Amino acid sequence: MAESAVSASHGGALTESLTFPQCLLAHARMRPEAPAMREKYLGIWQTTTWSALSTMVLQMAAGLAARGLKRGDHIALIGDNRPRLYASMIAAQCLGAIPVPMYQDAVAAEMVYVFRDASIRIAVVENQEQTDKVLEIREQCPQLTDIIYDDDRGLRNYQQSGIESIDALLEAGALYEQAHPGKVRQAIDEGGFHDDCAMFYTSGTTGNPKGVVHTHASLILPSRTVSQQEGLGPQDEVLAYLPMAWIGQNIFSYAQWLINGFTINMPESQETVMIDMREVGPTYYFAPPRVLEALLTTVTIRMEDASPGKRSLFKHYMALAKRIGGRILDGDPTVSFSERLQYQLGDWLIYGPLRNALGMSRIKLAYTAGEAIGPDLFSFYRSLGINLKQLYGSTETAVWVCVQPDGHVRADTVGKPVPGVEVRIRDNGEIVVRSPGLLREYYKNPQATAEVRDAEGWYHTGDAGYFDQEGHLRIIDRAKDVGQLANGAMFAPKYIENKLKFFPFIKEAVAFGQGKSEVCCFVNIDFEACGNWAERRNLPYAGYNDLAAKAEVYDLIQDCVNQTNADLALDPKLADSQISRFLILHKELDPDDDELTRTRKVRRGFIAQKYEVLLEAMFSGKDSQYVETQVKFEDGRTGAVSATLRIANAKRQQGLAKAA
Amino acid sequence: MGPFLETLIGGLMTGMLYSLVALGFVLIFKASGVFNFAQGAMVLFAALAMARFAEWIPALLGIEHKVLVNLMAFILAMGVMIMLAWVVERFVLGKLVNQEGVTLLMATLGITYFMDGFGQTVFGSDIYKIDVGLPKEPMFLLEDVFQGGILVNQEELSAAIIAAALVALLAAFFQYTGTGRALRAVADDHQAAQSIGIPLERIWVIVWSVAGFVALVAGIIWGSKLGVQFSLSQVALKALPVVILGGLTSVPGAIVGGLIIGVGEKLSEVYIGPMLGGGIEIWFAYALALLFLLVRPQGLYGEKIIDRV
Amino acid sequence: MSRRSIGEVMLDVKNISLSFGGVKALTDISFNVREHEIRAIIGPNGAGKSSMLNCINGVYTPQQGSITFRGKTFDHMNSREVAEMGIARTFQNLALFKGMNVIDNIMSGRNLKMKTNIFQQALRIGAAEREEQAHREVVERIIDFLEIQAWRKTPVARLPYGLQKRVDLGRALAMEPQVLLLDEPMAGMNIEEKQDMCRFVLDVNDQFGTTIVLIEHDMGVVMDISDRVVVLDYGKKIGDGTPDEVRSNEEVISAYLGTSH
Amino acid sequence: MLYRENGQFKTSYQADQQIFPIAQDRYLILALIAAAAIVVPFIASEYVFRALLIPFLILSLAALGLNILVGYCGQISLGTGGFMAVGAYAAYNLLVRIEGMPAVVAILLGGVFAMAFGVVFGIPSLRIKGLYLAVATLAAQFFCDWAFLRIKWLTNDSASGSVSVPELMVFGWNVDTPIDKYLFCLGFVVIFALLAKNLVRGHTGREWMAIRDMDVAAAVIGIRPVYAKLTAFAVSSFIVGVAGALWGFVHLGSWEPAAFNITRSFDLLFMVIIGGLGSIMGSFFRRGLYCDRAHRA
Repeated sequence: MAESAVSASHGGALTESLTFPQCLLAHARMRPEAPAMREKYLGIWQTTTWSALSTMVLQMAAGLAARGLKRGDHIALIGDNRPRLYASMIAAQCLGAIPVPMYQDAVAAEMVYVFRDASIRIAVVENQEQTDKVLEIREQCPQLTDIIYDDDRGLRNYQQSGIESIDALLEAGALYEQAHPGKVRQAIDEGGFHDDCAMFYTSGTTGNPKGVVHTHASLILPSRTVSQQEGLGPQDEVLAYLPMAWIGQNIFSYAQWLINGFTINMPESQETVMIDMREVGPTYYFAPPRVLEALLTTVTIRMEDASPGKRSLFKHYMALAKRIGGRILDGDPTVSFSERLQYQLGDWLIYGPLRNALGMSRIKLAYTAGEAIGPDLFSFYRSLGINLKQLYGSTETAVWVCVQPDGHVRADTVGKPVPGVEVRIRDNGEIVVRSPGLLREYYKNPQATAEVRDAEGWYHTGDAGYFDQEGHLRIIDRAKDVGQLANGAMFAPKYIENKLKFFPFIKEAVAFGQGKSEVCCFVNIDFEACGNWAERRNLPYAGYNDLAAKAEVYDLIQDCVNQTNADLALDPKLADSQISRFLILHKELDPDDDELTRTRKVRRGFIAQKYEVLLEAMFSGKDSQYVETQVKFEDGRTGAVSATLRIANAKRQQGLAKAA
Repeated sequence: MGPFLETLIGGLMTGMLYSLVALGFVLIFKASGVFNFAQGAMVLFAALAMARFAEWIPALLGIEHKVLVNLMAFILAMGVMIMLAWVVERFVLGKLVNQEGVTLLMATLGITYFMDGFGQTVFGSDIYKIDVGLPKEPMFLLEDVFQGGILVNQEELSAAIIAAALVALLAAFFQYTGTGRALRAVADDHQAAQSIGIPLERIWVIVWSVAGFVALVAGIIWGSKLGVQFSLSQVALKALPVVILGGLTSVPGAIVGGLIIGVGEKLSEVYIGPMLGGGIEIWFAYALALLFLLVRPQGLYGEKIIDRV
Repeated sequence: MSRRSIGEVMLDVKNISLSFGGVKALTDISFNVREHEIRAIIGPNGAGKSSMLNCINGVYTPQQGSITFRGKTFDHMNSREVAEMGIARTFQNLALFKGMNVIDNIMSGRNLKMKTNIFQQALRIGAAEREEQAHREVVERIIDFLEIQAWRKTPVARLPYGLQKRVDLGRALAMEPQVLLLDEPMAGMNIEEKQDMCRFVLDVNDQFGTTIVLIEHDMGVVMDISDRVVVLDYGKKIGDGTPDEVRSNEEVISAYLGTSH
Repeated sequence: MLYRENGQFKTSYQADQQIFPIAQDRYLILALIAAAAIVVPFIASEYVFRALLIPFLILSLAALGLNILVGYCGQISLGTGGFMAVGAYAAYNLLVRIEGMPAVVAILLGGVFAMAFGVVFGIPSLRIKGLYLAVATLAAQFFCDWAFLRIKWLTNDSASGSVSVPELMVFGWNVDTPIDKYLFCLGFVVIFALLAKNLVRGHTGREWMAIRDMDVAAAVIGIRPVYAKLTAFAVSSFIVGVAGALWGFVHLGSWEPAAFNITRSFDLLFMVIIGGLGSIMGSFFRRGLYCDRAHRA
């Protein structure tokens, strides 16, 4: 009985130590006709079964072999989530080659480094756009022999050598298979659980990106543990919509996919993600806070346009949900029956339709991570009855370090260590991790590897944090960023920035104060939110920098800053690092200008030198400053924007520590 | 020969009345793009008002002088029609500016139902008489040309003359007065007219009042002929083919169309009717108009339609 | 990127004159279109460009002149025949079917190719259903090609102008035309939209070898993408040739300096 | 309210193109029909059937027919009453003149006659547009009023065109009680609604809408206005004719031309336009019975 129960919960999920290709074959054997992936193409969800997938993969692997791909070679994957790109990833692993997924929005110049560093042999790309980029850098990358594209639109007339479509590759594969029957299978069997299986480049906040090498084991083991803990299984549906180059995407819709044998669904295009999400209704979902933010914004905007009746109904029930929704989800017994009744009613009237509109009706488990998430934002989703949880991890740890256990979910912690993962806090407050999921090494960079992993195999996350009384881990900031003010008081810029970013009107914030007597910060307003705010007050504005310069907006932001200071004042450690002055930047911080990483983390150092004039002005107490900056446009051209920025003062609270 | 001329003249005379009603349509359509189905109801309504006032005034004020009574009744009735025009503009058309033709048409249908109901509740639904002293006894023309001469109904004749006069008046009003010019401006392009400061609302009230006036006169004439009763509202339906025949937007079209239909109807009734068991004039007018439209889809004087793409 | 090879003359317009009640719209216009080429008709607004297209696909009937398509000569065209011969077109001021969504608009372009009778459709079993599905797939390929997947079920009236233009193009493409007449495909668009539209036009011409006749009133975009250009002004032809020839043509220059745009 | 599209993804065009792609809608409409067929007969009183439900059903059938013409093909018609009359009288004649003519067949053939009549009076629509057409269609109305009053042959020589039908036998089922009549009409409405819906979502329907929305563009993509408009008139007046026959046979039993006079035409046009403008009644029709364009969006 117990056994049958288990197999019912996650029957078909694999527990043996298999490599990814072996997992694929296992699923194809056990459940050949079950759907492995769906792609919305030509208006309907085209399904690929496990058996079909494995056939494709084997043939593709043969094709790659025919193109001379050998064990240990590196192969680049560039493009959106597409079935045949996923297939090519497994195919490469069949041969023991190492796939290196890359961000499709990276410009050619950024790619060169990775191509050279990883000495890429073959690039499998999505479409013409990517092909053109790779062609651009080809002569700089001597090892690159083949470019293989999925969608042939506009590529038919490309004469250059070494370019072919995946279809051509598959044909080549068929021939190769005839010539060397069983070669691929053999390669798969030879593949070892602890062999390297993938490489992810971390967009390091400073210096060149580093290639993080993971083995089948390191990607599979922790993912499997969590899958079992969370009861994931073949019945689950996942929407694969985040960049393949990001480790999270690889864990949630590749590693766990091949472990549990659930179905991954690929959206039609970037614009249709919302629509497709609504159709698919995933049961297991990951979204970084910024995506959840965007969703919430669309909802609130839509509600503002709704009829007064609707709006008040919405307000009423959202208030109710805020009060008890989260507690009901946590199984809190103290919620009264009548409250539950009201909540049920609300579920019919508001929450249900809302979940449907968000495409979250069927969600059993949802994670968010990457950056700290705003408490309001977080509780909004939980109050709707969506089991959204936080987790903590990084590329180097194959994500899984801490996960919030069901029933113990807090907005300001990242939960408890995953079984099999050891977490310690060093005296300087840095978090160190020992886990089967740790990276094997930084590619061709032993020194960097040594820096992050000490003799006993502890990985130094570089994050500062502490365990609270319930044993939940709290993250403060990057350890190295946790600095000191002139008076020696603790200064955690990221922590402050996040607090600021929790306000809907603030998109980005950068705090400075290391070694200074006070804290100052740059602010990027959220154009959409502030824009709406302005329109509701019918306050005319020409564009971003015009809006950003408005006195009203400054006041608006000032309130936010003052509130943040109030919060900080409550925490004796941080009371001193309240913000004394701030300014609103005239341009949005942008990855294309290297001010943000591709994952939209602020590059504080870079920004500090780029806007040196502004910093000096702020700390020297000026109340305005002229600045001129270079910007890069979408089409690659560069231009200059200039403005005279106002610098405003913020209200500092009397810290409790001092009061006491 | 005699009977033919008789029918012809008869036809021309009824035709004149059609023209009158048709003019009501054209005015409103030109000015507000509304195809006013309520025109017939307006005729009935006006006639009812006229008839009843003519009864009430003596009863209430004890005035007996017939001309005076009719005059007062006429003025009162006209007042009612103006009120009506204002109400229509205020509560119906004002709300439906720039709607599709069909919607507006439906709106006027609504107005029709309203006026039929309202009119009959206020003024009663029996058959009433209107006597404005139109000469009743027949007269004979050209007795020396054919023996027996041509019998002409004096009532119809005078009616026709009044109608003709009125038509001429309106045509002139439309062509030469400032309001008329404003009307045409509005007809050509609402926005433009508005932008040069022509007050749409006022224009519409005026137009509907004029239409009301036309309806009143028509109502009196038909009423004193057939008696004021529900069937009066059917008059409008007879004027419809006139309008499309003449072209929805053309004043001369309405006039000529009216005459054509009037004559065609009478002649057909006399010469074709018997073969088909009579009573054909209710649809013959339409058939006539339809055939004509097949040749000239935009009607006699309507503007030619060119598809721009 | 290698462009397809230009072939024989397929469409030949001879001495077309058209007037509306005395107003001359076109006077003795002649030009020809070669297979697979991109042929532009440019001219200031009101130069009679749209009227020219309207003559070609039978919306207007010219008073004089003849049009020869693939060896068949007509003194006036019949819209239906034109469509059957494989000449499709888009419209300057969007002529989409406002009451329908994107799919249905493009589907309507498949009309000529749909054969089931009214009774089969009423029952919607067998043939009718299969037909609908088959054509739906074609339509979806077009939607994919024009990158409007996100709006496939939106009523076209709710789409922004730029997208409506794409749907209009889609409807024309659905006819699998040999010649595609584009009436100011880039009018009223911002730069990105124009670039997109150019890309689509080139891709159509490139992938399906469709011959393209397009009208524009501003020279800029057109000159880059078209093989040969006809210039009209006040219903008269004032220039014809490659973009460079036309650019250096005195009359054209004066005509353009004369008009502001 | 309990609307949940999440997880209802379509893996085939057939599934995507069905009338109600969302399961909840499907169940709802089926439930409605079931309720109408099973529950209503038990709760409604005889009076309700006679005075409300039966006329309601028949008129909505007529409205459905008219909507094809007005709503989908954009041709205004004020002759609906006339078309109904043709349907009714044709069916009547077939029934009384032809020995052993089954009622249902008579009713349907009545529709066929109305169709022919409709096509003839639709011909002007090829030249005439909009309001001109609206008025032109009145010709049909008045012609009918006159014909059934004056041409004795059409009414089997009955005085002033008033006729009555013997009780209604449908393949052995004697449709005489109000419930029978109600179910009989319901059957017609449901079936015709389905067929009509299929038509308007097929390419004929698209032709009609194309003509309605932008006739020049329609012509340019090879749609023949003649064909589109006349098919619209044909289908529309067929349904209207059937409705007319039902009105006479089932609702009235015995009637005279006045039963189909111009007011009927106006009322029906009202129903359709109001429906178009989205009143409760109208929207119910549009959602439940007509093809709801908004729904496809």
